[in-house]
Amino acid sequence: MDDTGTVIAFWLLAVITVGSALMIVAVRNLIHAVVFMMVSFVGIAGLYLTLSADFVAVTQVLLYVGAISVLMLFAIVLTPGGSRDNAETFLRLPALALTVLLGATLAYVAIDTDWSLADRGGFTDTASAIGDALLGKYVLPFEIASVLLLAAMIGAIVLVRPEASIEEAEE
Amino acid sequence: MSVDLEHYLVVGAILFATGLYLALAKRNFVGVLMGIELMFNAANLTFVAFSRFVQSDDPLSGHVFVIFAITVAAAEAATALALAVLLYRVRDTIDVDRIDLLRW
Amino acid sequence: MPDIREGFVWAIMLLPLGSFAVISLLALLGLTRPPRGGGAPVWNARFSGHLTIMAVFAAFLLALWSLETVIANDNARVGFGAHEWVTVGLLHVDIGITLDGLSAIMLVVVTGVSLLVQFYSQEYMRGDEGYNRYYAFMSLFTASMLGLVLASSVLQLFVFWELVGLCSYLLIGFWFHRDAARRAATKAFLVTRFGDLGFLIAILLIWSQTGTLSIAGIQEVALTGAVSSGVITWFALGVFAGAAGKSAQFPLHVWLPDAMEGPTPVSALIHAATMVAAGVYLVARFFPVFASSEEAITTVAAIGSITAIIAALLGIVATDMKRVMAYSTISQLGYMMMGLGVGGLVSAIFHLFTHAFFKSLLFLGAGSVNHATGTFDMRRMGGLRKYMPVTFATVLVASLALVGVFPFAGFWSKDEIMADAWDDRKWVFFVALAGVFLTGLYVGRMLILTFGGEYRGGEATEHGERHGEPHESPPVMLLPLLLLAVMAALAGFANINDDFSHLLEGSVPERAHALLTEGHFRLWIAFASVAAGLSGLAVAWAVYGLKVVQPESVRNFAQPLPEILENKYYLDALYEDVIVKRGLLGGAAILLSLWDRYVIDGTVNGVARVAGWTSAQLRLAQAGQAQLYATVVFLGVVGAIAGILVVNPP
Amino acid sequence: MLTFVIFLPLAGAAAVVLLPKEREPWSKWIAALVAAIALALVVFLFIDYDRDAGGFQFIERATWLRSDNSDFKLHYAVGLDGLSLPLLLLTSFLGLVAILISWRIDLRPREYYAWLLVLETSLLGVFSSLDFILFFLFWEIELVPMYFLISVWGSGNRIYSAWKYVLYTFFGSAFMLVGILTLGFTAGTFDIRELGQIGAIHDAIIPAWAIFSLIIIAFLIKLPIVPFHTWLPDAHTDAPTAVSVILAGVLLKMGGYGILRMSFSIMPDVAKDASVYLASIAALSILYGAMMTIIQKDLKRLIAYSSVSHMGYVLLGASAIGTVGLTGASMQMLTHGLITGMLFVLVGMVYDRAHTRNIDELSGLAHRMPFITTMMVVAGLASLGLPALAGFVSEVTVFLGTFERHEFLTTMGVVGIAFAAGYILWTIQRVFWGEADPKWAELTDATAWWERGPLLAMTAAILAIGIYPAWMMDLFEKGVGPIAERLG
Amino acid sequence: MTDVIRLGPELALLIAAGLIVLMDIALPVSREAARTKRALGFALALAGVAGSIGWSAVLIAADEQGEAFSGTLVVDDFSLFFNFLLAGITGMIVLASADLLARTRFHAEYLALVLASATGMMLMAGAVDLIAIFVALELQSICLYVLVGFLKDSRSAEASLKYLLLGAVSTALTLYGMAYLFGLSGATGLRDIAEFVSASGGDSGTRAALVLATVFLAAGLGFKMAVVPFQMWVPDVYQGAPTPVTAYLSVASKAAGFAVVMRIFLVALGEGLISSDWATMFAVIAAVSMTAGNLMALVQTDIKRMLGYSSIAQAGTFLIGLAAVAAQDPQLLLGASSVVFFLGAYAFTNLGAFIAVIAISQKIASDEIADYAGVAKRSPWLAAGLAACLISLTGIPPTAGFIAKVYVFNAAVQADLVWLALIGVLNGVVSAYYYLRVVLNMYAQEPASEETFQPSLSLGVAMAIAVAGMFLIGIYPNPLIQASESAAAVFG
Repeated sequence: MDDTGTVIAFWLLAVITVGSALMIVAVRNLIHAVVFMMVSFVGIAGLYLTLSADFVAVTQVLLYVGAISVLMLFAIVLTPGGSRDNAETFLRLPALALTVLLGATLAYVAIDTDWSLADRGGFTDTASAIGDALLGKYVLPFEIASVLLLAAMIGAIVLVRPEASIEEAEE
Repeated sequence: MSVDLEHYLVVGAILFATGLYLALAKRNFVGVLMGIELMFNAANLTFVAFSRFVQSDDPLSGHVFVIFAITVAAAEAATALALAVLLYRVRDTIDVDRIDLLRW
Repeated sequence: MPDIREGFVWAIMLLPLGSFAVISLLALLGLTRPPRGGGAPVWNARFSGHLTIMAVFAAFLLALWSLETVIANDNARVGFGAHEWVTVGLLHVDIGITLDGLSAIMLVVVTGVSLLVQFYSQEYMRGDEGYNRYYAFMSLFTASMLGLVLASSVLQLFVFWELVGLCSYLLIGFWFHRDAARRAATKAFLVTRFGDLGFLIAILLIWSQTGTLSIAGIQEVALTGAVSSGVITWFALGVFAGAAGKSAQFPLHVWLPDAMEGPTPVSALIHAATMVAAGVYLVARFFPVFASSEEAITTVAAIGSITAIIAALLGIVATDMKRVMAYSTISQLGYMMMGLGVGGLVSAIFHLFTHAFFKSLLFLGAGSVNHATGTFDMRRMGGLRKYMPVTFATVLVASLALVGVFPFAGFWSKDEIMADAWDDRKWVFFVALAGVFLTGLYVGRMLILTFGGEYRGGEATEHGERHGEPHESPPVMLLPLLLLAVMAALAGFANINDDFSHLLEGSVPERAHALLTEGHFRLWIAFASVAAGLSGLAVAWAVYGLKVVQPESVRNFAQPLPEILENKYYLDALYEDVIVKRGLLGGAAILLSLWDRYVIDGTVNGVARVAGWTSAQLRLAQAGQAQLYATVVFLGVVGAIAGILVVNPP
Repeated sequence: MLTFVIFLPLAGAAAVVLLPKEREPWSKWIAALVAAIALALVVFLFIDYDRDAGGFQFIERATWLRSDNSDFKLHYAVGLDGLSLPLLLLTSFLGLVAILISWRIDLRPREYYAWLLVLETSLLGVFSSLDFILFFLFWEIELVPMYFLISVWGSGNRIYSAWKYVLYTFFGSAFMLVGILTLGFTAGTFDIRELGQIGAIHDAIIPAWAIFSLIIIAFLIKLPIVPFHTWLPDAHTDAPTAVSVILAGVLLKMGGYGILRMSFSIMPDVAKDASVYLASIAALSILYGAMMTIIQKDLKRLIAYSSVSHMGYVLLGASAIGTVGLTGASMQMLTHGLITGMLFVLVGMVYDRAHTRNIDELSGLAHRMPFITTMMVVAGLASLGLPALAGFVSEVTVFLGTFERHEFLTTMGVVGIAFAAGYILWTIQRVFWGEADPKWAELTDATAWWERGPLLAMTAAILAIGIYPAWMMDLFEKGVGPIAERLG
Repeated sequence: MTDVIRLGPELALLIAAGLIVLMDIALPVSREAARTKRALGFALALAGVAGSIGWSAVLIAADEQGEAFSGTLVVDDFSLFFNFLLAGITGMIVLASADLLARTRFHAEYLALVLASATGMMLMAGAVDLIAIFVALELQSICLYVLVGFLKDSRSAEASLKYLLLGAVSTALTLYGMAYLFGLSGATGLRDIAEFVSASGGDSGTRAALVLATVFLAAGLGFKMAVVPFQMWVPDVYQGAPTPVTAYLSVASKAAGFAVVMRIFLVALGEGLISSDWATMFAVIAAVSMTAGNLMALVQTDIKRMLGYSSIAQAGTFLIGLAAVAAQDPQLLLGASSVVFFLGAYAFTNLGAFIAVIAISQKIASDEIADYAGVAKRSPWLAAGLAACLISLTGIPPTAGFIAKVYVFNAAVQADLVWLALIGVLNGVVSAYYYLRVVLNMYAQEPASEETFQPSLSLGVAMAIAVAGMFLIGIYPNPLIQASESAAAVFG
């Protein structure tokens, strides 16, 4: 992809994404961290666009930015006694070492590998193609995913609703 | 100057590593969850990048995968946050490092 | 008379065995004890005695028949076939009968002495609660001894060899409630078994080298030189170890004096006349083998000599009448070994023959004395000549025979040994002569202390009755004494015209005759030995009878010899205290048990403990922190990638 | 028929367990009846065995497990030959004895008898198996009843001892399993008769000696051979009497049987090379065991250590690599089973009455219990190898067979019997003889039929073998003959 | 239509789950209705299981095998085996949960979640496309997260947290690994990936990436299999979760994990250089898992925690079979079938053990091993059943555990892994200690109270089925052997 616009967009988005991801680590306030996370997710959505994955980008924004982040905020609000300082545990140094090691490994592997690249342009109209796939080839995962969402919903309810006393339950 | 597959992969790698750090080192359960979501996103980015660049009979299956991954992540987040609420109720904390009643 | 049939020869052994079987079966069925409701037991104990005596008597008659058969066959071996007992691969163990001069003489001696002793025991053991047991064991012993004599295969011989040891053990420990008796029994068995190890190894050696276990076959092999002389020597030494154990030869003689804890008739039969002579018989049986090896035969002579002297010396200091006789027995067995050691098969067996009579007579006499006084301690006897004249007379005859005074039996046989020694190895002759002197000394001392002087007391008998004045024993006991006295006086004439010699020579393979020493009667030797014996008696008379010098001053003069003798050369102390108690029980076994407990078991338990410890440490890794777990997961991931890429780089 | 015999005790066990609680007293009768029938059937097999034909007879075979993907096949295959038949007889005999002498057990009797019967099935199975895996199966099953019997009905430090027993055995069988699998993979079969035909193993995935070692470790532990012996004294000491009887009488023989049947007949080449090492540890075991025996204070422990010593003769005989030695070794298993079984029965009776097994506390028991003493003397003498009793026959056969190959080591073994005389006689001297101790004035002799019967039967067997061993020896020779032939 | 027919077993469970939820909503809330609802839900769940099993049988009878849903799902002997196994386990778990259900108001939700996760597991065994595998994996995971925390007390919630956290991390790992696999091969179908792997997999250009993907997948799925070092959650979660759920985790979830690992590794990564890499990796993991699991179990005092550690060790033992796969064809199948067989045998044994633990612990109100003292006197049949299961776990005949041990070590030996087999059998010795210690406690110790007790009917039935099955496999293993071999033949 030599298109200058894309190149600039990539670098910009990459910096935003990675930068805000790092900010999640750095900030001392949990709410701020969530905000940075949202920024990072948006950046990723942007990167998807540079990869001509428009449908995925939309989904990303809807679900991550729209749903998950909000859920997290809710969770933070609902647990007022939890630590708000976004602090690290005693595992900070080992985690750091491990992270650096693993990140380096991943990056090395990514760069070192001879990927069998296809000389192919960007996709056009991914939405309908994906829609076809979801209801065609991947209808089974699609159905499973719907069961999964249902199950998660039931599960969340079960977890959050308090267990009534026996008498109450048998009313 | 061009942007290649490797660029995206490296961004993904960095995101994955950052997420991992969050997951391993953050005290608050929500912080940990953020790390995990970041790791998912790193994987998703990698998928989409591969879809775009590598030889494939069905390059869009990468996108499909990501759709499912995002769905799954949402479901998982919902469950996890419900659990956070539950935990807060029974333990008065959601600091992961303090939840160590079961051990040894 | 017709030749004896094989079945009858077997019967010699099986009759007493049957007696044993009947008595023990009755005992196991509980018929020998009073029934539960009370009253007399079904089987009166006296019947056991009668049964045994009848069996042994029948065996005695058959033994005489066997002897007659051998003589009628020109003293040659009577051939009977062998019977298969066990066959495994190349191992053929046959059982059969050896009937020749040697075994026939032994048969007669064993059954004869046994008969008299059983007869005597009826009175001696009267009222003992182990009466049935006594006769059962005596029957078993007689049977085993006869089986030993008759065996045609060395393994068969070994079987009976061990069985007589067993009977000896059981009878020494007959009064098992006595501490001394139970100790003595165990000691006797263990010491003889120690010798038997050599015997067993010899058997293993000879079988592995020749593949035969038959006695005749082994003799044959030795004479033809089919195996190396080393094997022959080792075999002979192994056999001699067994013989030395049973025949109480130095250094394995320590058990016999203690064995006197058994009832006196037992001592008379087993520890004087028969079992202890089995060693001599064994060496005689393998005489061609011994004679083929200079080393072996020299060992026999040397051990015999040492034994004869040291035991005689011990006899001088012993205060227990039976012990004196026990030492005397050891000493005389030493003589027999000496005889064999100088090639005098005939003289040795002849001495065995005469010794059987006079020594069992001496023991039975001692039993009679004990019956009267309740003690064997000579310091508490004295003057018994007056109270028990018959006993005194018979014991006197036996003593003279023992010392070798002409014309009693011992004179003839001992003289032959000395003659053989003079012809073969002169140093043995001088040892023997010294021995005769010592024999005279202790015999004289014993006679004087027991029968001379005044009565000094006495105490309860072996089995508890208490006597007042000493009195002569009843006829049932005296009859055997008298019969034995006749034999002790006259048995020496059996070989006056070499009948005995021819009988025995017939039992040695033709080819081995050259190995026999034919000692000729020499008048000066006869005089010398009689003189030595008489001078021994005289010295004893002088010291203990006339008290020319006080025994105490002799004792003080000879120090430290008496002390050494009283402590039996410290051999018992060496064996029991040093080797067994300190070395084995206190040392090696303790060390081993410490090793067992702390090193071996410690390792086992240690492994368990280490596992437990590791477990306790490892579980600490499971610290409960979820993020720690995740960290470990990623460590694993990185480790796995690194591992694969290091082991198998792209 | 054979299958029926093997599983009959198991069925009996089921019957006993399913008895209702109020019928508990029946359990011992059922158990005894079942054991007696099993014994009768084995006697029938013993008589029915065609000695002239030799080889394996009464074979029953069925495919048990079949893998289509590989040549992994397991068979249920049982059969008897001259080696296993006498051991089967011993097992069923001691099985009955064990039940009779536990006539007075009152702690959970149903379970107790059931476990005894299960144990019997597993032992019968071990000796009859013609498939190596089946053999291993029965070998392992035996652990369970033993574990329960020792830990529940034992005395003293029973739990520790049960552990030790189980873990030791399990440790050994762990190695054996790998050995068996490797062997089976190499040979392509687990059938013992077919394994007996394979030649030298050359190109296995691990060297032949390694396979041999893996397999024989289990047997050496079971035998047991120094230094793998420490489970034995503990297990013996703390097990109930009947279990000690079975343990000493039969269980140890599994080791010896395994050595002969598996290690030697399947890998003769390795066995030949290893014979000198085996003989060395055998001699070591004999002397070590004997030395340890002498200083024991506990009667059961004493006999246990004497077993260590006596089982050394089995290995010694086996290492002779010849018909005579192997026959002697197998004979020794049988005679040791009878003799030591009897010794344990007697010690159990003494313990039941005196409530102590400490030699220092006991003395003069002969006054109170003449019958037990007599039997003790008989058994003791048999144990120390007195001729005309069973022990002598086997030991002397072992010696005769081994001497040629291992002169020095056999001599060491012979020295062991002198030790045996020492510890046996010394024990009898201390425990049974001596002054009547007023402390023991109330003891009673063995009078009940279930006490006297087994003892007399064992005595009769010991005498019968001792006086005319050929009736057993010929059979054993038939059994080990082919093995010796393979050993060349 | 074929697609739906082939999905029948899973659908049966899903329909049952749906009906249960609907029924719960539809029926009124009242005391009587609660009891009815509980009974009805119980019956529906069992009916669903029965339907699933029946449908699987029909599929076999009708020879209705092959791919479905455009090659994302396959019905073959392997997936059918797991259908039976997982449905059977689910049924047993439902039976075993009866007592738990009586104590909660969320019984319908509980059953629905169990059935949904069972569906996920079945799909894991049948899915042949990474996308389907991923979604199925997540379906069962999310259901299990909730089930683990179902008691909603402090311990249960903590267990759920740990399970979720580690599970989510593992999912991320899996996803990343799948992404790389996709990047390398350009496909998500296992067969297509296999084509790439056998054609060019492992050449120096792509090897690092392939190794990375393999390790990530192994790690992500290792979480499900519970092998070292991905096992850390196991003891905590086993201890904290409701016991029926623990049983479910230890049997079904593990079986599904192994099923999916076998699918991916044997089909997609089964050829080329990489297969020897992961075989070695699994061999090492197996050795470490067995050793660590057994060693740590030694000093445990809580029986559920002890069983947790023991299940780590067991998982290590299964892995031996996978490690043995690397060799040539026939051995490959033996290794695979040994895993399958072991899973089947282990299911009965472990279920039996857990059901007994449920029944006993509930009555004595403790999970402490020390409190099991004398249980044999108080409840002879339960004690006998538990003892039998523990003996089977130890690997002593005539139980399933013995045959499994022989079978799996045989596979190891045939694959030249004698060292691994040795480690395995020696670990068996270690495991004997902690398994039999429980038996010892029950039989050789005196009980604290003489009061006797009986299991409830459903527990008793479940227990009887498990123990009977365990002995049946131990005595006549052939049917299960045949089944697991034909299942493994799928990979031939």
